[in-house]
Amino acid sequence: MSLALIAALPFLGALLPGLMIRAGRTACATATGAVTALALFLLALQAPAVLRGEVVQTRIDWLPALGLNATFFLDGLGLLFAGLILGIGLLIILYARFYLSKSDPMGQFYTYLLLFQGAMVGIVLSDNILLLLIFWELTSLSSFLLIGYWKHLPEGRQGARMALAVTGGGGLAMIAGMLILGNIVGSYDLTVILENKDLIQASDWYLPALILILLGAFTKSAQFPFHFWLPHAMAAPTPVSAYLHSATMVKAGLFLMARMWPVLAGTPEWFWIVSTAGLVTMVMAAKIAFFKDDLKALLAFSTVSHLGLITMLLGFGTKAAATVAVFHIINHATFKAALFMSAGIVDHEAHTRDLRRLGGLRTLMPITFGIVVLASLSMAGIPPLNGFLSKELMLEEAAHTTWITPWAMGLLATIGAMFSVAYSFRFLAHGFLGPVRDDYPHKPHDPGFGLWAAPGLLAALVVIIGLVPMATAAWLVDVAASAVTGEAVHVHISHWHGLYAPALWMSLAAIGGGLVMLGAYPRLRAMWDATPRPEAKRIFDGIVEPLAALSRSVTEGLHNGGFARSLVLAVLAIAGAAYWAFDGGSHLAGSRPTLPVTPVTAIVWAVMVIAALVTPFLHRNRLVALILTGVVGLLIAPLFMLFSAPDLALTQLSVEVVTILLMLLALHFLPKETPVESTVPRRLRDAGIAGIAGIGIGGLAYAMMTRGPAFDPISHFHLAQSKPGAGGTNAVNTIIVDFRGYDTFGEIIVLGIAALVIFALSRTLLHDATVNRRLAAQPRQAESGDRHPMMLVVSTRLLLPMAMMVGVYIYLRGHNLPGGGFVAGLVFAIAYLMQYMASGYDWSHARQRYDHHALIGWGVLIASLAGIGPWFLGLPFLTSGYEYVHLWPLEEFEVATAAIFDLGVFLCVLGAILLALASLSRLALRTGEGANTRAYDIEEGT
Amino acid sequence: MTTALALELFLSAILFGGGIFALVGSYGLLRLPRPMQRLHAPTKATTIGVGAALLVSALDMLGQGQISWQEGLITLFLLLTAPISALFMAKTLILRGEADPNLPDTGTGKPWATLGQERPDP
Amino acid sequence: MILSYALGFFVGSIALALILNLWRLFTAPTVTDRILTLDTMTVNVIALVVAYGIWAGTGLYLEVAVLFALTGFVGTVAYCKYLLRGSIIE
Amino acid sequence: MELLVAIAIGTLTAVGIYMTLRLRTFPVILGLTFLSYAVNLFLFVSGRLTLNAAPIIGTPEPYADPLPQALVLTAIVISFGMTAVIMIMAIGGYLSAGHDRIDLDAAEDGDAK
Amino acid sequence: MSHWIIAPVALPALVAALMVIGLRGQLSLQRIASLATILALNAVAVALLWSATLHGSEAYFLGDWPAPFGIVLVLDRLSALMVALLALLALISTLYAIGSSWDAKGAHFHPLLMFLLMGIGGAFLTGDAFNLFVFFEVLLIASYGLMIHGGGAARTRAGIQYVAFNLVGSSLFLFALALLYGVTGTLNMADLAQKLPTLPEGDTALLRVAAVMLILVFAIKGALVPLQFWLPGTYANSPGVVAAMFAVMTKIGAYATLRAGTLIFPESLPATGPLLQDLIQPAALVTLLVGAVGVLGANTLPRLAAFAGIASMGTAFLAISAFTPQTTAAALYYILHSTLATAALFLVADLVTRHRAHLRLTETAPAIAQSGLISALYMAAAVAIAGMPPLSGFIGKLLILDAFRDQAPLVWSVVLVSSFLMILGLARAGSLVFWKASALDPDPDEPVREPLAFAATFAALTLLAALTVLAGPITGWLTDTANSLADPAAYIAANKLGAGQ
Amino acid sequence: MKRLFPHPYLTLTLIVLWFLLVNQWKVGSLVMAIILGTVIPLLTSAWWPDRPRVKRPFSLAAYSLLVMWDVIVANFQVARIVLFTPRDKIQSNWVTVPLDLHSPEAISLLAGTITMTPGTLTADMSACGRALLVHSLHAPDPDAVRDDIKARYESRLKRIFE
Ligand code: NA
Ligand code: NA
Repeated sequence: MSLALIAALPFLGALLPGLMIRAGRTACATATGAVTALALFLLALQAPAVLRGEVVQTRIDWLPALGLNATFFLDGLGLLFAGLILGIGLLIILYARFYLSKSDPMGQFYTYLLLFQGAMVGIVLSDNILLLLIFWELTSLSSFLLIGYWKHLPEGRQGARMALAVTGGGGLAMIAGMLILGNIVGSYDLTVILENKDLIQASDWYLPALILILLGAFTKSAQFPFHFWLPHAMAAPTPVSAYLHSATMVKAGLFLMARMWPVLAGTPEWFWIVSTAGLVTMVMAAKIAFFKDDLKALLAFSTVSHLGLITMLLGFGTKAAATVAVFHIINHATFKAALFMSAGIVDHEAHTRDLRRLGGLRTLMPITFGIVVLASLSMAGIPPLNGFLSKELMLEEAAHTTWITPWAMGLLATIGAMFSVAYSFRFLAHGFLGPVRDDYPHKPHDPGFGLWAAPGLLAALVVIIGLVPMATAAWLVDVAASAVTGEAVHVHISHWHGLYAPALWMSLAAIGGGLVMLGAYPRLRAMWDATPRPEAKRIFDGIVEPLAALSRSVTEGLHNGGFARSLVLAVLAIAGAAYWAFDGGSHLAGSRPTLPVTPVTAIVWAVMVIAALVTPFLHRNRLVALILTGVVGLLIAPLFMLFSAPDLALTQLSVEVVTILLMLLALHFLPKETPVESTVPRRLRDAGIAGIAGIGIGGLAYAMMTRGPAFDPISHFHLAQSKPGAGGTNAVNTIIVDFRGYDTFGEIIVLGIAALVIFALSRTLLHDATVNRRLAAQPRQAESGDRHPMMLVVSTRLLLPMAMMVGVYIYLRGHNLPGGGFVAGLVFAIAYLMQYMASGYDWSHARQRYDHHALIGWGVLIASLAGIGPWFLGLPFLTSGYEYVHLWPLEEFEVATAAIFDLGVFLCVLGAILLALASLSRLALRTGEGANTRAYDIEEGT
Repeated sequence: MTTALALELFLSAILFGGGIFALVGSYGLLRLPRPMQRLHAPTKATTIGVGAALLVSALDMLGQGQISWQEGLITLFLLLTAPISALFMAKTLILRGEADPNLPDTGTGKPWATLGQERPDP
Repeated sequence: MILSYALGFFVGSIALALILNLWRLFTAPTVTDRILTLDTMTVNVIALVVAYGIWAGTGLYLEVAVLFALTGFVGTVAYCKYLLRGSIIE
Repeated sequence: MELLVAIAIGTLTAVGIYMTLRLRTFPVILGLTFLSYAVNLFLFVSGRLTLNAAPIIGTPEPYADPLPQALVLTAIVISFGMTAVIMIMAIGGYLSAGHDRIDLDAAEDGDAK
Repeated sequence: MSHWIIAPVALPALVAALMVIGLRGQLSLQRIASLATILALNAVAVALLWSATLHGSEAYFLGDWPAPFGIVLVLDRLSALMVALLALLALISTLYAIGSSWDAKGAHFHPLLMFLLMGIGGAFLTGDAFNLFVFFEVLLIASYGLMIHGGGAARTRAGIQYVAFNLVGSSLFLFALALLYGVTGTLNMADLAQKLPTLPEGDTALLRVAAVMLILVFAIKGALVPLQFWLPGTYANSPGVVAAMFAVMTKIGAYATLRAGTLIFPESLPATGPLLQDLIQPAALVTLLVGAVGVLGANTLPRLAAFAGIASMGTAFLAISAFTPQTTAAALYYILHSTLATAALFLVADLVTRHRAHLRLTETAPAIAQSGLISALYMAAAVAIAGMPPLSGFIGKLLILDAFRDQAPLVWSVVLVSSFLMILGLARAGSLVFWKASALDPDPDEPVREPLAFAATFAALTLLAALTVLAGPITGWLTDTANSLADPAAYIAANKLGAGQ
Repeated sequence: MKRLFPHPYLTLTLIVLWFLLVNQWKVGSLVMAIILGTVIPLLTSAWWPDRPRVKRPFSLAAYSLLVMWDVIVANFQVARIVLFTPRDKIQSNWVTVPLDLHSPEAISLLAGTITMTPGTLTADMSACGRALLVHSLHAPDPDAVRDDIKARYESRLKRIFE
């Protein structure tokens, strides 16, 4: 449990800074520090057990199905890293309290820092690689926030994005690698994986897994060729650089390589990839560091170089080299963090970090100078400081490693060390030695204790470890290295390995060479400046910006808002997929006898097909197109009728006429002509696409019609039960109001919604200034002076009641004969529309006693209540019943509750159509035009 | 000659005539040269064609002892509406200048309604 | 028997009429003519529907004829109103 | 007869698709209307073709399959509602943008607040 | 319990009707009614989940007609889950709509929302193929109204395309259903499942065409490439809160595909075999890439969110396409996650949109008000949608990757490369909108306006966190659900087919 | 009574119509017809504000028969013109028919009659409503057409309505 708590504490604590900042900056820092200290304390409680060689474990089931569990374990390696993270974290918190200015949002900073800290602790304590991945990505995210903390700096924003892109991307690769590993072993538990070296290394998937995992590690640890992001991350505040980019996050990659070392290392692939990457990184980054003027950039490349060194050591795959790697991790953390903080102090005090503008700080900032001397000499590998110890051991290992040739590794390592000496000395010499200047941007002096305490402590460690390594560090190296190698390690660290140790001479060569290089700096710098070299940021931008631009052009090119193209692709996809599916099945031509062609049908058919075919040729005159569409629609009705579907004919007809009215209303607002815009090839293409669709659908229709259904259709039940079960002889109607009344319920709601949408949009349009301007500016055609011809008005007075009568008749007989609430509603609606057309909207509407909205609402309500009613009898929604009633003196008649539902249908349809067309006609009332107050315009009776 | 045969012959004659009229109506649409003239043909001839069919439909049931009355309704409806359709088409022709242009005077001092000004609302 | 021949003749006439209508629909010199043609077609189709009802010996299709009449009328008036006033419901 | 109907359905589909591929809202809407005619017929013929067999119980058998007829009824109504909605949207689009092109330009994207 | 199955349909319909009759123009009463209904829906959803977990599949025979002759609703674990997701999202969206006053920008927002809920709920619950079409239409037409809510040239014009494309989709749906009925003579999904194994050999080609057409309809809803073109314009131009609600609408495509692929056209069906998988999987992979590329290349924040939505649909369809219990469980988890995540992203995008001069990501705009709060929400939503830890997207991604270990090289690389592109795109956009903007124009400390809108957004993200923390029990439940989908016997049995013979 | 039956003739017409529709002579149908005949005019009376006076309802029936006969005759005449009159020999003419009628119902009826009968068609009305514009398909003498209309139809309608 306590391991989980250690990992969780920083996350829980991340809530504190935001709250505590109200109590002041010190309180905020104290709270943050307390959280870290508590975690460190808890870790320390576990340390004795680990030092005894035990492995402390905590397991909380989280997602057992996937094998992702909150499983933690603490061994030597974990202890080392967790200690570093929390320990240095504590120092950074202290340092940051004094480093951040008053204008910086400190609460945010500490929150991000604690999130990061938690993620790092999580990585090093995870006993589950999926859990580890989670923490891994969390470090990328939290570091993104930390690097971009100073969001006003463009470098900060870009650096943050670059870091996220590289480390996040590597993390994604690592996900794949880890999953492969888990699949090979059959478990995502690290402890299980670590026991399966042979299984893993024998697997075909070993190399892919290795490469993917190393991608994660290399990106995080800024190994060549992914080293370029780290210097750009230096735009972050110095505490961030010191913490993330020297002590912790960049070491996560190393940690991972160390962690996986027992199962991944020891193969030629591992050796070649890891040690080569490390070696190249070490040498190249050291060289670059030498020429950097920005203190933090110099330190950043130096960090890259040292990480390369450690990577290289891990790559050797030997127990001894791994042990040295562990030792150097400790040492590097101490001197590099101290140096970063010192650089921050210089920046803080002198307001510059540029080596060209510094120099002579030795006397102005003696304390800082002292710290820098110790740390930079350690970095240079000068005895007896701790950096010397591990570098010596490294050179020894390098000298005994064959890489291409027996001596190449040793030589390159020495060259790397030489550069390392050179930049360390340059840091010291160009920054602190030399004459005192009078042109610092700000007069520097030593900072207060709060700011130098942390680097001071680290510098002390540099010395102490350097002097008495066996007493101070060896135990930690032992447990950690044992954990890495899986074998008991008892390291022996000494300052003197004898005259025959190659490392001695390599070391001397490095120091000598470094001094010479520092002396020759101006000339070397001139050569360096003269050499063209790729700039990381430009390369990164050169990849990412074109990628983004490409994405943009692909995306916008693909989704360019063109409707026709999207439709063409859809049609082709559908046709292609359908053909492919058809081709993959077997098809027997149908054997159902076909109907003879009857003359009436043939005529209707021919007229309809011809009218349809002509439409594309005549469609530019929109009224003509509409008339032709109307012809086709009207002729479908008799087709339905001829093929035994009178109900459909009724519905089709009444819907068609309302549609025509609607389209005419719409055409009033729209242009009357469609301009010629498409080219002939395009029209041919469209015709081709249309042809494909037509042939496909026609073919399917033919194939379907010429065969019988494979199984007894369910409609046999409907036919059989229409009369006895649903009490109606019109099977279509009983399906609509009873068997499948629920469909109808949905359908009337669709219609109701349509009307509401039309109402809402037309109201929005009427409130829109642009729309009103355009409406007022609509060109007016020559218009008849007779708005409401008297004859129409008079005939409507008769037609309206007549049509209503017909509507009621159709409604009542629907259950038994063609008709029903739907058609009745349409007939009523058409009758009302006739009235509206005859006498105009205002005159007619003023005399309307009920509201269209209410009609829709009542329709839905009545239909719903017809559905809900049966609940009270314990029956399901929409259950209907019917009864034959005999009331003297009337003949026996049938009362069906389905009629109530049908009434709802009727009302909803009526309301919907009236509301829709009324909304459209409201829009047509031009601004400034008075309402008509008479039924007709003729001056009657004069 | 039985009553049934007489009825059948009668109905056949009506249908025959109705067919002719319907055809004449549609033919007139093509043959007559001026738009206003064309308006005459279908409004009358075609209507009579339908009327014939409706009459036959109504009487056809007579042989089975009952008369269907719904046809009467349709006929009534057609008679009620055909003049209004014709009026509207004529008005359209007049407004668009497609009718013969030399309209006579109304004799009332006011223009024809279609060509007049909108009557302002009070 | 005779009636069915008569019916055949009737249907044939309507068919011919409809084809003439179609021809007119495409070649009409004015849009008003197209409306007139449409109106004529509607009436012709009503005749066809009624004839089919006679042939089928059922009154089931009369409502279709009623609705056709209503539809044709409202459609014609609406098209004309559109040409006369622009807005069909003012 | 089946062949004729199949041809009609195919023709309506093709005309519908062709019109839907035009560049202005009005022809597109007409195209969608044609498409819905085709769909309704297609759905209707899934009950196969029958002559003089309206599914009214009590009239002489056989009866046409009533289910597809009921389904087509639903489909007709729904497509009417949809047509009405897209029509008002076409009007709204024209009145607020000043043109009735159906394609969107990248530039105008997202100006709506 | 049984009548409660209809409640997700009947309740909103009834309330919408009452609103239209009695509460027109009374926004505050409408808000109260909406919230009360949605809270009730949440309660019903919990009850349905509970019932489905305890009792398994249950059918509701509408009109008391036996299946397959009447229409049935079928409550099973999957439909209960989807209804619950819908109810939750509705709550969040409604709170946001009220908090941001989106609902005051035009008429009938609340009735349309109610109808939308009715439509989606009905689509999830129905056991009848044609009824699925009807409820698709209900939800679509309500969505049309909501999409153009508030008006404006771009929105309305985008709406036209949305409607037009979906009308083509509806046509396709009907073609497919007609073919299905024409070949089999039935519409009940369980009945289809029962009958299809004995389909005569000579009919299989037509059935396969019907199956493919049906799946492509769902693919349109789910924005699967190459049927995704409608989505960016639609979502980017929708009111943010509506776009958030749309997050569940795309999932209907996924749901229906899953239902069809497990119940009606399982791989064991000789006629179709691996047809669905072969069709969907390549498309899903391309969809994922197209979405991810779009996230990187989007030129406005709402468009970015739209492409993120496309990518999430690609992932969901990918997971669905294998139709194994393990992948299905992963798909379900991912659907839960991505619905909430996409919704959250749209809400954040809307928070930005409504506080900003312009939306282009190609140039900087002045800082937005309350940017600190909004940027934190954006960060969380971006983390969620990109599938980064600690939010549930990462777990969803892991589940899917793990489930696809057999097809690792292709599937994994597409998923991971897409994640990478999305991370790049989201970081880029966030940096531009929040960091760069406030660098130009640092935002003053100001009190939180529209607290309800923020709370709603925060709630979505909190749910994602809950989804993460409770991943174990949830995936356990989902695995049981996936297993029950893989063996639809209980679903079919609930329909009591043949009881009416 | 007037409030319950705003248009008694309409009520009667509707009752007859209902029987035309239902095609059966049952008590139930009559009850229904009476209900609808009462309710529908009430629903629609707002759009028919003034009640037309019909002085001689039986003359109206006689008038209807006359018109029907004329319609049939008209069709033969039109058919002859369409089929057999050479296109350039068709002498179409406009005719102005000044009105003596005042009731809108009566005027409309006259206009309808003109359209349905021999070779004439009501094309418009004067803005004041005092004259009809009639188009005659083949009328060498327009004045005769006008006089015929006035004598044969308008005078009868005048007697019926005014
Ligand atoms: Na019916
Ligand atoms: Na029932």
